[in-house]
Amino acid sequence: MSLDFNVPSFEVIRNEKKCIQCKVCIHQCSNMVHVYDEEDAVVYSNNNKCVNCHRCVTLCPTEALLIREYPLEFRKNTNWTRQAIKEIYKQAQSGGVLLSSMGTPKTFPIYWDKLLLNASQVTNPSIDPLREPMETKIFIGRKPNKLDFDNEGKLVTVMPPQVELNVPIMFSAMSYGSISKNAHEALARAATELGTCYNTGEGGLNKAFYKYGKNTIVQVASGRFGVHKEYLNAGVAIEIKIGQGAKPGIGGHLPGKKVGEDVSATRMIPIGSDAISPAPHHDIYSIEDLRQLIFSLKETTRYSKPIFVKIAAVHNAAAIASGIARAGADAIVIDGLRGGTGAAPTRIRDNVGIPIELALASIDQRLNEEGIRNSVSLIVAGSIRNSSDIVKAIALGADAVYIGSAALIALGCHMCHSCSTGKCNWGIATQEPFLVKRLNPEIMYKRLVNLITAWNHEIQEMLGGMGINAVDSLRGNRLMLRGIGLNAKELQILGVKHAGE
Amino acid sequence: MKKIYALEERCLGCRLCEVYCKTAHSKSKNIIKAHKEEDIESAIFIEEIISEKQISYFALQCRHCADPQCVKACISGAMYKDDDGIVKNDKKKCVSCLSCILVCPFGAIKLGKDGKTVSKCDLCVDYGKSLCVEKCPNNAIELLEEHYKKEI
Amino acid sequence: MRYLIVGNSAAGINAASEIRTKDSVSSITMISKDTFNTYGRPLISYYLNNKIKPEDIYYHNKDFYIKHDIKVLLNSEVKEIDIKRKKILFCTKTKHNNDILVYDKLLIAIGSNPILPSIAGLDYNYTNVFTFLSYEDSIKLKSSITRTSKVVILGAGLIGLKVAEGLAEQVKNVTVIDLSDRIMSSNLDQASANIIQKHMENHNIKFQLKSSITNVNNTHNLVTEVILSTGDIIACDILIIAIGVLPNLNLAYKAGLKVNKGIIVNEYLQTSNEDIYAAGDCVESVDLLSNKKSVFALWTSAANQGKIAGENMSQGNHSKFLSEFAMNAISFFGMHILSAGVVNTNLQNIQSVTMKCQSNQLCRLNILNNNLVGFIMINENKRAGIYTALIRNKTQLSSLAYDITNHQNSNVGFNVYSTTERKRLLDLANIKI
Amino acid sequence: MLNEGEVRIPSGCAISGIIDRTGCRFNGNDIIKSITLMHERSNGLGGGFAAYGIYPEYKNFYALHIFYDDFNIKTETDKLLFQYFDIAKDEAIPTQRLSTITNQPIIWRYFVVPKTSQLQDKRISDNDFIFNCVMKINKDYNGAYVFSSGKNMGAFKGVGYPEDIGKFYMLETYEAYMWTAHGRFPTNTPGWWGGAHPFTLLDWSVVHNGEISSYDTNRRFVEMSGYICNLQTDTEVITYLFDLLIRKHKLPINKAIQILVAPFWSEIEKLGNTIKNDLKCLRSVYSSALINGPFSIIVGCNNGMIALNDRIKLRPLIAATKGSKVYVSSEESAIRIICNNPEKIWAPKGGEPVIVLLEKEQI
Repeated sequence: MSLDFNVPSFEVIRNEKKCIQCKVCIHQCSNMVHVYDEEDAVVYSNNNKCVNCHRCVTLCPTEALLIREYPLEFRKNTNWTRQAIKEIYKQAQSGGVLLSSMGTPKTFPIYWDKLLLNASQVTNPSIDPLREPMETKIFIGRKPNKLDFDNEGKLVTVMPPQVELNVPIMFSAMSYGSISKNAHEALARAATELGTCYNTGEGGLNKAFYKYGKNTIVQVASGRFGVHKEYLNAGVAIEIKIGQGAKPGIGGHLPGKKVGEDVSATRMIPIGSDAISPAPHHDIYSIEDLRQLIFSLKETTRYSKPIFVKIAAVHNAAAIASGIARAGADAIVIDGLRGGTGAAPTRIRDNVGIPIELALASIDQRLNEEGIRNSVSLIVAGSIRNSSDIVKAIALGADAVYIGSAALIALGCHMCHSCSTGKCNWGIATQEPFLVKRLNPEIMYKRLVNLITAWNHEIQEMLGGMGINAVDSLRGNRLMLRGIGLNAKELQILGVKHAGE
Repeated sequence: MKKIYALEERCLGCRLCEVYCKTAHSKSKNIIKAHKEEDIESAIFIEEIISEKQISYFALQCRHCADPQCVKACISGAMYKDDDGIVKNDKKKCVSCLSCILVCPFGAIKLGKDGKTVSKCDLCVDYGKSLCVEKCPNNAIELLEEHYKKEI
Repeated sequence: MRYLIVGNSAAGINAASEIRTKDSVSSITMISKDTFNTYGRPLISYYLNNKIKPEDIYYHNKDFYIKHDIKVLLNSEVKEIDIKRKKILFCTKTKHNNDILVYDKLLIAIGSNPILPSIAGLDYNYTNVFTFLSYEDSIKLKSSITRTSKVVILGAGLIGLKVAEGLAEQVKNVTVIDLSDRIMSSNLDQASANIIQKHMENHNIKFQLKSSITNVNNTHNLVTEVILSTGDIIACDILIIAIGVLPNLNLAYKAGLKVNKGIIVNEYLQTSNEDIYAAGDCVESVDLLSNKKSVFALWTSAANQGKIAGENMSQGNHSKFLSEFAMNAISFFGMHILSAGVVNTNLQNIQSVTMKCQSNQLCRLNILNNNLVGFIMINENKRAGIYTALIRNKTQLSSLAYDITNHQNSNVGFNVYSTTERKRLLDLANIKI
Repeated sequence: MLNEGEVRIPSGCAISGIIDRTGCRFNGNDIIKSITLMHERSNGLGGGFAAYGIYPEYKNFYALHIFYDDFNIKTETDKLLFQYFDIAKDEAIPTQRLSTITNQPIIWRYFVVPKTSQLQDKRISDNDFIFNCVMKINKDYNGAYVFSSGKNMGAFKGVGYPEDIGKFYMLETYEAYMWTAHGRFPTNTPGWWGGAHPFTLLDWSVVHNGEISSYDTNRRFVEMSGYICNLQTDTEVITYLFDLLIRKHKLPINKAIQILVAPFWSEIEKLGNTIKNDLKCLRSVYSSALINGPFSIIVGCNNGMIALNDRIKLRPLIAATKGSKVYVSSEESAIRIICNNPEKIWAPKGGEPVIVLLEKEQI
């Protein structure tokens, strides 16, 4: 092996005055960064192995550890940045496609941060959610254009299946395999307690989790891993995954080393084999093919479950969404450019797709113009970071949001972007039993419940401020939004006025 | 009576319990001083279970037995079960004969670093709270009613 | 109900405590010829060399007796038990006349007496001849020694050596004489005995092994020299006899209770009379390892028996005393020795595994047919309790998760058991046996 | 400054309504008296009335009331009207000159029915035809504004205090079985005649006090069904909601009310299974029709009157009955001044409608 040109990304700084040599950092680091030197009786650190996941820093009982960016300076050059240079070193060494995890770190505009919310003053009272009801219940599913009652006032319209959610927030698809069983359990239990749903992702559903069926959305993706009749009927809805915001146009790849006994049984693939999801569904080459899949899934479940179709936000998203609605989907999921992933080619993640805000606004507008917005639910995903992002998404026209990264962060993810290594020190993106153990579902599901409960409180506060007491009245209520620092075209696409207008 | 239970399926083997046990039983009650300036034996300790597939761990400390062997073995009356059922060692009376160590079926009593008394879990009654329980990052050590029947 | 407990050492006090936890109303009386409230008997040597203060020798403080309403008659020797009328006859030192006490349940826990061999020229009334079994003995001895005392101890067992340790730094010289070829022959094997002997010799103690005192020379009713079987003559102004103890059987025998090596009791520690129980060093019990009847002079065992007898006396026969085996924790000049079970490696079929053997450290396990049957540890205490439990439970070593004889497995502890066994044992800790 | 239709203008208001459920008609004096009492609730920038049963002689004709900015646009609009409709009569709506009323537009009324040929061509109902025409004129004919288009009813409104508007239109000369009135307190408008209340469509009329916070959600919802919210006012969108739910979707009034001011989920959960299921369906299908924010409204139509508060009653609404008459108003005093000793007077709860239907249909 020749010389590796790459210098470490991070530097571990140990305060020797504080270090009590308890070796907790050594025991906790799956990357073997910390080593105890018996002879000198000191703990030292291998910077080049550190991914800056903060596990050691968080567990160090004396706050003796600090990690910072490796302070080596590169000559300033706006074009040839440190990142650009390091990537070339890496590829020149490996000859491979660059892989990344989690959402893109690039500086694309975040429209959530360029939208401001309204509040009532004088002419309209704000509503105090602590004193008055403040409703966040929603229903995901196809809605008939109208309801018909007979002369006796009996409802004659047959309602299509709906998923009832107490909060307009669901946990997005993350497969068992890409994340650990404990992470799944935490998501499933939290969804159950919150009265919302989590999503199996395309890794099938472990037998142990069938009991959470009422709060489960099962996914059917291009690899068809773990898909069988019982699975399709196990949840409350089925999601057909066409694409993912972090890697539109790309399939998935779960490395064989993550396919242990249990993952193998769940996915219905041999132990140790790579699970490769093709880029397209090979039975969907057109919108009418999608319609066939939607209806074959409806047949399988006797029309008792809504079918979601998930696509990445791409240039032509509005027209595609319209097609999906007309193909019979009950809900459309749009995953934006900044969405997360366990692993994606870096160039794809950082360059393909469009921001979710713009996609959402244009899709909602398009469906409205076509008069079919009410017939399908819109769920958005990809970079929802907090409750105000959610409020803005709903005001732009979403029925609900999916959160992925935010949920993982609640479970301990420190966004080190190293999911693909399988050595997640927080027990999330790993199948190593000693690491998985670190994510105690008993503790972690409560953290998820806390997070969503807190967000829901905040949503209620914001709704109350706007003088609204049901989230129903926020959906598509773009008057509640104003843009800040946006150009005319952006305002037009978003369908909002500029602040001050 | 509430006892400390170590839940093997949750234990990460990080040994923070040992660190905090020493702190709680130090004179200074300061984590850094306790380790750098005082020499204390931890009353809780991590044991490893090594199998072909993996290493797992569990924490162990005095079980505060209903019928404590150590109390009966104690020649000086230093070891006693208090009214709350906690087995305690009166360091003033202890002559470190090690009779208790000889009979404890869990190996949960250790000779103190000073060699003059033995060290064992006292549920941190003097400290006010069981610090190992409080600080365990994975809730692998819990203070539970003694008839707790969860799988270890 | 009237409970009467004869004897106030480990067995007696534990019985009294146990009865009180089960029965809060009945009267409990402890009667003892001792001058002191219950004290840690093994501590008498610690008293000798000032390692503990006199007030710390007591097992419980005075409040204990008040709090638990336990009446104690000290300096009172029980002369006779009338099992028909359920009463005892006793004599108090100060009063010199006999008193009577009636009982409903009686416990005999009067321990053992020192063995006093007959030696030519030796009268046990000589004031410089001592035994070492009680606090009184220790006080007497302590007040008799001077910087120039030349001490001879007959018997290199636990008691003899503890006295030797207690005196070594306070007197001119100490010589220990024993017939055996090694010290503490019933507790140690040769290797370990050598380590301890060397260690004690470094602390100014001389040993004369494989020898005995054939006769003593005396002047003015004081021993002045002892003459050994080897012909050696050793100057002596303090002679301590510590060759062992014998159960105190007289009282029981006279009352018509069945006795053998010790008082015979059933598994509930009940004697041949249903209202009389016996516990402690005066009782004959079964050796777990040899299955033979024997008498154990062990603090732990006595305490345990006292507790069980107390429970059975107050609750009816519930609790069984299981068989016992020898074990000991002792230290000399800071060197700790832990031993249990079979220590004699010369026995047939015993596989002796030496885990560690250095000049001041030893760990040796004795294994018989897939069972651990004994161990000796010097200056090492890791896992001692685990080993003891393995002996007690007769655990099949092959059922363990680790090979305890493998030197590599230095991390072995409670993890030696399988997960299910650990769970069982942990649950067991919550249950009174 | 921008007018209604160019910007959304929040406003506060007074409302009042009287109905005689036997269909007995009475003149406009009482309603003027009632709304006058609540002078302080308006600021002179808008007032108006709706009257039902006023054109018995033309009761089979749609009465179009139109504001024109000038005669040019009137001429242009007339062309459309004469092309599409058979017109029984057209005339200026009689008014009297008042110093307090200025800048009045040309105010004209037409009694029309769609030409049969037009209906056959378009294959739609009379109502839909009228609806389309009103939408077209209001959207495409700049300077013309249809402010009333129902049968045997009419809206009378303008910029000024309601009592002046009442005098201006000489409402004492009209006889109606139902009157509603509105005094307006907009926060920033120069005042535009078309922007005054009531807002009407076909025989729907709505007077409203409030500022609904669900406006954009409601607007997008009705716009999906072809309504065009020219005015961007709450009244407009509320009118369309009523029209959509009751006329187009043919929902019973009580179901429509359960959509517009839906019961809270916590209340729904307590109900029996059938009703619970119905309400769940209504709320989920029509979630965008939920009206949120503070309001009290009086909706008129040829069948009668609906008075309604928002779900948590953030605006005042009082109702009273005496004999065959039912009164609703923002203030109790505004009822008592025209109705001595009402038999019953009460404040309807939030979301609890007061529905008064005529005993026999008037058309």
